[in-house]
Amino acid sequence: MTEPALELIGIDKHFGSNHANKSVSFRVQRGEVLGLIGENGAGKSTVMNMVFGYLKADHGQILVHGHEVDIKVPADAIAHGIGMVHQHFKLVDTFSVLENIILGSEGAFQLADRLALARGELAELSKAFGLNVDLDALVSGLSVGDKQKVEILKALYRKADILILDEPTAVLTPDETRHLFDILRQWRDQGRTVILITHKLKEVLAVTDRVIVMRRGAVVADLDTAHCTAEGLAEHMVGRPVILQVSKSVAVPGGDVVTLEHLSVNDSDGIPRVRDVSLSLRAGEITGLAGVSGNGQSELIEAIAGLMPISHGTIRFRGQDLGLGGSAESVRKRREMGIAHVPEDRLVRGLIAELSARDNAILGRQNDPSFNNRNFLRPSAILNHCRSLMASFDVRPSRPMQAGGHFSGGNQQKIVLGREMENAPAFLIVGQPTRGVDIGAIEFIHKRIVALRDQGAAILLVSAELDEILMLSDRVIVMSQGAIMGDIPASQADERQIGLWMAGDHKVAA
Amino acid sequence: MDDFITVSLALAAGSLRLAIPLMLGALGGLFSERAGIVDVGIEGKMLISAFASAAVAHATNSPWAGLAAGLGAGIVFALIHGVGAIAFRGNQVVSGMALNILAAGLTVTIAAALYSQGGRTPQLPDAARFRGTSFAAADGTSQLDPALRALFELVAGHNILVYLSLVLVPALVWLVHKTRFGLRLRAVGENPEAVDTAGIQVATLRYQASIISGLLCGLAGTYIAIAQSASFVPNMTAGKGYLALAALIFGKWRIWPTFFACLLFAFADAAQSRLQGLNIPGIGAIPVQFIQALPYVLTLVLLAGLVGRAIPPKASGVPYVKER
Amino acid sequence: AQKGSPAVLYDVGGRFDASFNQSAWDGVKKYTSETGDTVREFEIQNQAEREQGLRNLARRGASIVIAIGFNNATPISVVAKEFPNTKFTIIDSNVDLPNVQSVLFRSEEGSFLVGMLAALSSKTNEIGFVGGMDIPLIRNFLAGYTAGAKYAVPKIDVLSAMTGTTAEAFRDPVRGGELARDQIARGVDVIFSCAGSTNFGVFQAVTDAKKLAIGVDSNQNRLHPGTILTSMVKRIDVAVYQAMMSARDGTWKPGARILGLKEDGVGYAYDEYNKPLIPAAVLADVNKARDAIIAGKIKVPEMP
Amino acid sequence: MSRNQSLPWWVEIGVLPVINLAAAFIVSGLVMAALGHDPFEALGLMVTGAFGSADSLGYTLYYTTNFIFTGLAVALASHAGLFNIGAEGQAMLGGLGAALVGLVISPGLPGIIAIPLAILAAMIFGGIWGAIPGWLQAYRGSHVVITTIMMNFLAGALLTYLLVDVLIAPGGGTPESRSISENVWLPAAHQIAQSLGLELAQTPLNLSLLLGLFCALGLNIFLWRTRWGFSLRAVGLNPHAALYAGISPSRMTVLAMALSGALAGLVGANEILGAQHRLVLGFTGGYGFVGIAVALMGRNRPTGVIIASLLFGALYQGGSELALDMPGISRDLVVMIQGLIILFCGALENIFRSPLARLFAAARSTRAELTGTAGG
Ligand SMILES: Nc1ncnc2c1ncn2[C@@H]1O[C@H](COP(=O)(O)OP(=O)(O)OP(=O)(O)O)[C@@H](O)[C@H]1O
Ligand SMILES: Nc1ncnc2c1ncn2[C@@H]1O[C@H](COP(=O)(O)OP(=O)(O)OP(=O)(O)O)[C@@H](O)[C@H]1O
Ligand SMILES: [Mg+2]
Ligand SMILES: [Mg+2]
Repeated sequence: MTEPALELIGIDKHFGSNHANKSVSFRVQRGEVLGLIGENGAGKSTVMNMVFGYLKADHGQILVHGHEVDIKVPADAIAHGIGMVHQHFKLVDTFSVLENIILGSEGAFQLADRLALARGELAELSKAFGLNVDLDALVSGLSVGDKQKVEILKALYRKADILILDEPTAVLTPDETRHLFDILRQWRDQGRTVILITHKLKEVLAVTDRVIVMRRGAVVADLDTAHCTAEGLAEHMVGRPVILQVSKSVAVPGGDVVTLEHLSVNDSDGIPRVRDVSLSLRAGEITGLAGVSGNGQSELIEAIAGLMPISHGTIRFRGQDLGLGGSAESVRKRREMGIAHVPEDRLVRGLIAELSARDNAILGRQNDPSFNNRNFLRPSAILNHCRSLMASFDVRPSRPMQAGGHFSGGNQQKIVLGREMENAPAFLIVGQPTRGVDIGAIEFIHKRIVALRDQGAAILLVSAELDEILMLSDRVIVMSQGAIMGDIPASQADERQIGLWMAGDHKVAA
Repeated sequence: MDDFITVSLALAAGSLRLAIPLMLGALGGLFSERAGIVDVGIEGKMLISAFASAAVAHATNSPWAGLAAGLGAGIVFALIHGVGAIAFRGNQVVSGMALNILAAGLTVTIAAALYSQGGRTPQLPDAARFRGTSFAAADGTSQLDPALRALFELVAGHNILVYLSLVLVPALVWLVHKTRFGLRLRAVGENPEAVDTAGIQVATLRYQASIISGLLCGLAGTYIAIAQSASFVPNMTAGKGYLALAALIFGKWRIWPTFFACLLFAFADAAQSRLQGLNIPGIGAIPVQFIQALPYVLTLVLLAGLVGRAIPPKASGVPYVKER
Repeated sequence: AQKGSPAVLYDVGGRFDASFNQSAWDGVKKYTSETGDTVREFEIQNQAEREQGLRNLARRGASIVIAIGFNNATPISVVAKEFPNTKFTIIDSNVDLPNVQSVLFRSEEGSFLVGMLAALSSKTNEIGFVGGMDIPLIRNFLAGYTAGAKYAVPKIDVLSAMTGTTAEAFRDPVRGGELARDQIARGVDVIFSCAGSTNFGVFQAVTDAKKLAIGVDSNQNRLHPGTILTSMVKRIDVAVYQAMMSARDGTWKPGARILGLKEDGVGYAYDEYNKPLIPAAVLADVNKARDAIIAGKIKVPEMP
Repeated sequence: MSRNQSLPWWVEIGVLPVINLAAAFIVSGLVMAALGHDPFEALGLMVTGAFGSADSLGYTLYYTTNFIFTGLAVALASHAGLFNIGAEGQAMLGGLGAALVGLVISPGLPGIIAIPLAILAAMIFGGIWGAIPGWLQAYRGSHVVITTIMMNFLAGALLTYLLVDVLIAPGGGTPESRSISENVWLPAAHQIAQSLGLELAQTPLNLSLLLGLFCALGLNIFLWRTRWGFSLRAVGLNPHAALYAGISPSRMTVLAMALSGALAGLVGANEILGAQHRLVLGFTGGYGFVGIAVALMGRNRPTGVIIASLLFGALYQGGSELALDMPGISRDLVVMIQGLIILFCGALENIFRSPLARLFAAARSTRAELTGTAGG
């Protein structure tokens, strides 16, 4: 009983010249929830991926229940009772939820019997843990939150003894997060072991028993959660004091910049996603759009940005009707008018992973005369632009020729934000600005958004993090099922009321 | 009317005969691509198998030995492609093209060296081939009503490989959709990471798929050389591998639709030869070339009008690299 | 191959195509075995190689360069001008230059005779024709074949099909087989096949159905004894052999040589393989027509 | 993997390809030896056959020209994420366009107008033949791989029909047109040399080679120096991001296929205006298909395409000399060698990468250790 469930001794890992893990050693006991935190790129995912056999360590030993094990591939880890919920979904989009869950533990060669069996077991599991997902739904159609639940179910179904969760809460609603933590506590109480990687210090304090802090590949602290504070943890992570609260002056709203009148948007299958939304966004004000993901926020911002056609209503920018949208033309027109857009998913829309940072720095502005004279691009102007963008947004490493996909998530986000904000847009749409970004970077990004507001831009902020919305916005709008449920100045916002609106309970006019 | 029935039945039989190699090649490609390996090399795999089966059938005087050789050659080529794509993470399109060109050169070179017949293999005796029953030839049936004879021809006149292939289609559907292997196969072509983290070896799975692809293309080549024909002739696949690839895409990487796409291509081809010499009153004879172009025009029109966007398996063409 | 020896440039398909290139090769073999000389040979793969190959052969000092196939007409007219002292012979086309000899065959005349044979052997009064590509050369065969068939059996039906529209058409036995099966299903019982190695497919399908086929260019009778009714032979071998011999003994002359029935340049093959298939009476009829054509009493159309 | 196995650039572009090429030749040599031929003699003949004289060099470069056009065509399309298998058909149409100008329009025009007109026609005809599948892909979702294959067959049928029934030289028995008028003939290399007072062997090498090099340069500039190229690559890499950037993926798809077709169409200029001087069947000789290999081996980069084209041009020419000089070796052996080269240099290029990388890593770490101890 005294043997730790999992012990790492001197784990070392290089990616080329990048020393991602430097002799990492720590232990996790049975019946313990361990928090693993650290900045982006600190090496958290890497070390856990090695425990799971997804990556191979250069050096070091892994002990499971006191015995040294040789984990070469995930199958070995699974055999030792280790389960992992990965930071990035490892799901097959074209499969149903059920198929995704049984993949790899199908049992017999023929599927039919096994599927029926699994269906029963899963029904019980979801009931026990309150994880409700339609087992027959296609994964491609699920919201990110539901996908995350599928990943968790996958791990639960395998009855892992040691469960590793890599940022599972990044896309969950507060309620779902609370629920997940209940499950984790249940697990701990059953004598299992949980390792939780997260950037949210609140969560660390709420659910873990012990915290390991990593910085630049090495373990820098091993703490008892009971003796920790958020500020203290943050300082351990970054190596300097961090201000967790955004300091911003009171907004001085100007005139209406964007007005939506009875806006409705259908998706490509004709299903209504946004219903009859009327709204105006004012200069010098941050409007936060809250809601459980999948309730029309994405479609709303895509429609405003011109990427999705509207089925009804009008969008006006400074009084001018922007038309239907849904074409490259409409996107271009908006960009030329001074509408900027930080898309929710940086790797789907915001960046082209294969292009250099330099090229990504003019994505969407390729027609801008400052970057090309009629037809020929101006390489030196573009390079200078990228350099200054990297400097002012603290992009690391500041290497313009590095491929966009080779930057860490937080730095990718800074490139996109920089590109969109640096031109002093009159209106900025910004989706999930800090998803998966570490607290140091969050602090920076928040500051820049407020600064842009103070220059007089209208800003529409969409975030799945209610904390972020409340902290950053001057005004909060809540959407549920495509419609606006509530609209309230941030100073008067109360978390409980907003939670009700998000659940679609009442419609209260503000 | 009787004549119309006869012609239709003969047309159906012809379509079936022409569809078999296309279908086998396309299904071979399907297994490869569903596993995430782009397969431009169907043509090459078919061609090398055609040669191997004809050469071995000639040497042993046994069609079954020929079949074994054909399948073996298909597998060898598929594994060359597999090793390039899986172990060495090479460009899969290049690899496929390389197979096609290599097969074209290698077969003729070896055949010319062995038989000195300009790259052909010697004519196979009947005993060394897979033969169907020709009801047109059978003595007892020559009195038969032509329509009846055509019906016999359609239902029972084919060689064993045709029936084998037809049984294969539902069997493969079962394999892909109802078994563990199929589930994993479909998964690895969409998201190999999901397969890997589920504790399944991506490489092993992909090699297995490659082997199946080699087997099916090998069967296609064998059929062409020692069932449909009686010898290997240089470049005898004559672009069928590319057509099979087209059918696979047409069928959106699904078995039944692909099967029907092959039947459609084959039907258009069979009909084309029967329409030659057609006279349209008032216009006159249609130039042969226009009629020969008909299947292709038909495909284009169908593609543009009916079949929606084809979305390939997401991971196909991308080597699986864990550490990026 | 030493300097001063003859050279041959074969057309696409190569010397073992069991068809017209092979016929040329037969002539080469005969020449080498009789004289002991070596002959330089070249098989082309694409259009550009024609001119290049001819030039190369001429440059290497060939005593005579023989090009097989009508496609070489233009290349020969170019290269022959560059090498006015080299002798050139072209088979199947006419090039009017002082150092070029052109050998042309009246394919329609030979086709006429095999058309008669086909019609007289048919029990169904339906005969077929499979051509490689719809080009004048092939139409020439079809014209003679149809005329001969109608001459022998006026009410006969001739079905014709062409294999394809690219070079593949001449080496697609699978499609050839399918065309043959189709014609057989429609009642045809004799098929004349003029399609390079596509012929192999036609012959096999015809053999499987126990019907009759007619070969082309070379004597293809022995390929499927009992099936090949006859072959419409073009004596390319003779033309090649004679060109080489005449170059060797100094009697070679430029200008056009048109070889028809009269010159024994075309004809139908009759040997031990197909003897059992042709009754004496039929043979007599065909030979009578042959004499009539030679005498100019029957005019054979060149185009359909 | 690639990051772990970084090699010095000069190894990457200088050493590795040579090793791969050598591997292909070794395997070819083994096959040759097994068939009873002397591989060293064959290699020697091939090399001298391709580069040994002005004459053979002329032919090598003439084939190279065709591959440059088709290779660039395939490369351009693949930058837009499109796999153009239709270069063969587009080349046929290009030849048709050039020939029509040469037969119908140009007689009476001065060469300075007629030649550009004919080249333009080749590009337009090829471009249209490429744009059709492009349009079908962009607006009807028809997969460009299928449609370009179909368009190849259609081009063949069209050309055969025209050559047999319409354009055939009057009274001719061969499916080829009469000569195109001389004022559209592209000056051949030996003619240009002659006008400079030099003597060069007569080969079909003509001004098209310069046109090809010019196109390569143009494509380089287009792809990496213009906003059109930027947009085109963006679409090829990530159509969602392209749309987000205000670039229309559909339009870029059509544009890319049209330009790709136009490049392939220029084979028509080299062949019809420069070499054959008449429209003949089969003048495309499979160059369109080899272009796929050329583009892929050239990493879809114009410079790479030029180098790969030269390699394939040399193989074509050297192979044909080899076949002429070594009785018993046919062109098919050369085709096999081509296949092996594509296999080793393209698909299996990483075989020797890991061992080499290990070698260099070892060398580097010993050096680092040495300097490390020296410093410490
Ligand atoms: N697949 C990979 N290939 C190369 N380098 C990698 C790879 N994955 C991670 N790294 C490197 O290892 C370092 C550690 O990355 P890791 O993903 O473990 O960080 P993390 O602590 O999980 O960060 P985050 O909080 O952003 O998830 C990174 O800085 C990166 O440089
Ligand atoms: N293939 C690669 N080649 C070179 N560097 C890479 C490569 N992949 C990743 N990196 C480096 O790794 C780091 C990012 O790794 P990774 O994408 O795991 O980021 P992360 O810190 O985990 O971010 P996120 O929080 O978004 O997961 C960056 O420093 C980047 O420069
Ligand atoms: Mg991580
Ligand atoms: Mg990470």
